Amino acid sequence: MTMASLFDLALAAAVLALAWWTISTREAFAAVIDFVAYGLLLALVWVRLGAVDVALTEAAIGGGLTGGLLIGAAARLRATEAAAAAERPGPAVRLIAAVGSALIAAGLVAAVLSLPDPAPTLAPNAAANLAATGVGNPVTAVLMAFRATDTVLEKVVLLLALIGVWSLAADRFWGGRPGPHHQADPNGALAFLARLLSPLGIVIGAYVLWVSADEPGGAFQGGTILAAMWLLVMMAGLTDAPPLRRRWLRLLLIAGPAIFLAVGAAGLWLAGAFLAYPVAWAKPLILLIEVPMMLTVAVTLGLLLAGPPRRLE
Amino acid sequence: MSGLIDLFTIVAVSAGAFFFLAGTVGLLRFPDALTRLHALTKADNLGLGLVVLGLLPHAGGLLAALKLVAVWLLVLLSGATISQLIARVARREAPPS
Amino acid sequence: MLGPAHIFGVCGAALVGFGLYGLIASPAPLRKLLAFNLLGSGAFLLFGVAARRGAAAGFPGDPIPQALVITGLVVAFSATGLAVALLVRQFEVSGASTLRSDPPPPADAEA
Amino acid sequence: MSTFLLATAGLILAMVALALLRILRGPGDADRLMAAQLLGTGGIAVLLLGGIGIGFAAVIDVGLTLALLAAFAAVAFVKAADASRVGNAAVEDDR
Repeated sequence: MTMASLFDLALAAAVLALAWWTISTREAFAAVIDFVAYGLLLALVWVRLGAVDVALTEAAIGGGLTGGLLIGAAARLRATEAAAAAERPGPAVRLIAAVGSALIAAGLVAAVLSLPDPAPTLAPNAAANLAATGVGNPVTAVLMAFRATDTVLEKVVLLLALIGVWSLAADRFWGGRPGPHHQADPNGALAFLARLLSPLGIVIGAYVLWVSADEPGGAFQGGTILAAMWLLVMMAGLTDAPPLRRRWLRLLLIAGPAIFLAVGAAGLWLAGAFLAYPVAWAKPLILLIEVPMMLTVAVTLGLLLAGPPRRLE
Repeated sequence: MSGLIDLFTIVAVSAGAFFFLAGTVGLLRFPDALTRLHALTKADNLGLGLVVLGLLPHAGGLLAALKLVAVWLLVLLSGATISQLIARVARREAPPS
Repeated sequence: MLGPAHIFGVCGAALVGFGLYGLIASPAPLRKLLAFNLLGSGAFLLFGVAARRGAAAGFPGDPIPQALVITGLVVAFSATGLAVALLVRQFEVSGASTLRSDPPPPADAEA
Repeated sequence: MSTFLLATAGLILAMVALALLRILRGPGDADRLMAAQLLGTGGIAVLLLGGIGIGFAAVIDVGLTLALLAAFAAVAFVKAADASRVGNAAVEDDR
């Protein structure tokens, strides 16, 4: 047994322990903190699996934004927890659930351990066609060129989720500002942090997009960082969430997918297929798509966390 | 020369691990929230700082080394501020008598 | 040979089991949501294991499943965001945070 | 060297996991927030040690991302802890 295997075993044990605590902790508030810790360790697992791009996404989503999203709900629902716990299913149901879940997990273990060797892989195909995309990071090439349809649709899903959230607003608040108005001491510690951290975060977010051509990174990961910085500034009370009826806001929300689709449609007559890029133009086109996409992702994620509009001006 | 660098890494990273140990022990053993917070900040500042210091020669280049230092500075900045916010929560939960 | 693909493959399968159990056994929708995310991340890990085993052509893993996982994470986050908004809205409208179809009138609710 | 870095990473991971017992014991929100904070820092240390230990210098970017997002999550936690105790989402930030 090598040190690497020992480390992997320890990591897997920690991940499983955190997952179990997330389920079994009595208070939702503590469960959410467990879940964020779990997301952090999962980023580490992805590094061990050689998927640094995924680790970056997991760090941004699992470690950060999901935590911010869930903790707000946990705090709001805190008073109802005792009543909810009383509705816990009886021991018989729980036993059946445990046995069924264990059986499914056992089946998956058996499937994982009996995977064919050598494993089927598309990596050689990706490597052979990487040069045509002009980027050096194969995951970026898959996301932006080989399977760009997935990425377009993913952004549309993000937008649909936001529309779904907005549609939960009370009628009279439609088009108003989301979330509470955070009031904080403009000279306090939180405002200090927000003032200092958010410019650094914007630089790092842009950097994460920029390196994605050849290193792990991407528009989504960069956009996540920008969204977190925006929300931080909002929580510090330095700025307020914009009213959702603003034109510029709506424009930003659709800019990313719209440009993506426009470039995709242009591919129909430039390169003969939807979302195909002429080889000489592949890299500039990918950049043209990714830069507005990062802004769109940042605004969409920020508003998704801010929630439905709940006040007028 | 590389032996010397490795020695430097081993000493610095071990010292960093020691501060994480100290932070954990303090978090588990100290009697009230504010003293536990005190123990935690040692792990934040010194533990990660020493680990980063020890990793600098292995980062593979000046840019990567600078980014490593940036990680530490970011954690220092946010850790210091957030500790203060946590202390405020602690005071609200158990006002000093 | 006990490589990361084996260890985290078993780990991912166990996470799916944990998530499934939590989804059934927790009464509060917020906890169900957490469990569902655990289940999803277990499934993503299984993808990651497939990617790792497909390491070839100088890449540490097959980039296609890795890209699929990134897309999956984004979609899972969108769904979580919508679910949280629904939960909070349900609480605002009914004052309850469970999915009982016959909510007791507020006066009879357990203290 | 790789063995040493991975071993230290495992050690820090074990200690930080131990600190998580704090989350379960509580008693107050402040303790839970502290454990989360230690986990953020320790997680970054483990990530850097483990990643550089196996020659993935790209984990430094993951470390940068984690540092920023952990700060965001910690602020969100503190705000939520305040809000749920006082029963008002927009709490005055008294000093």
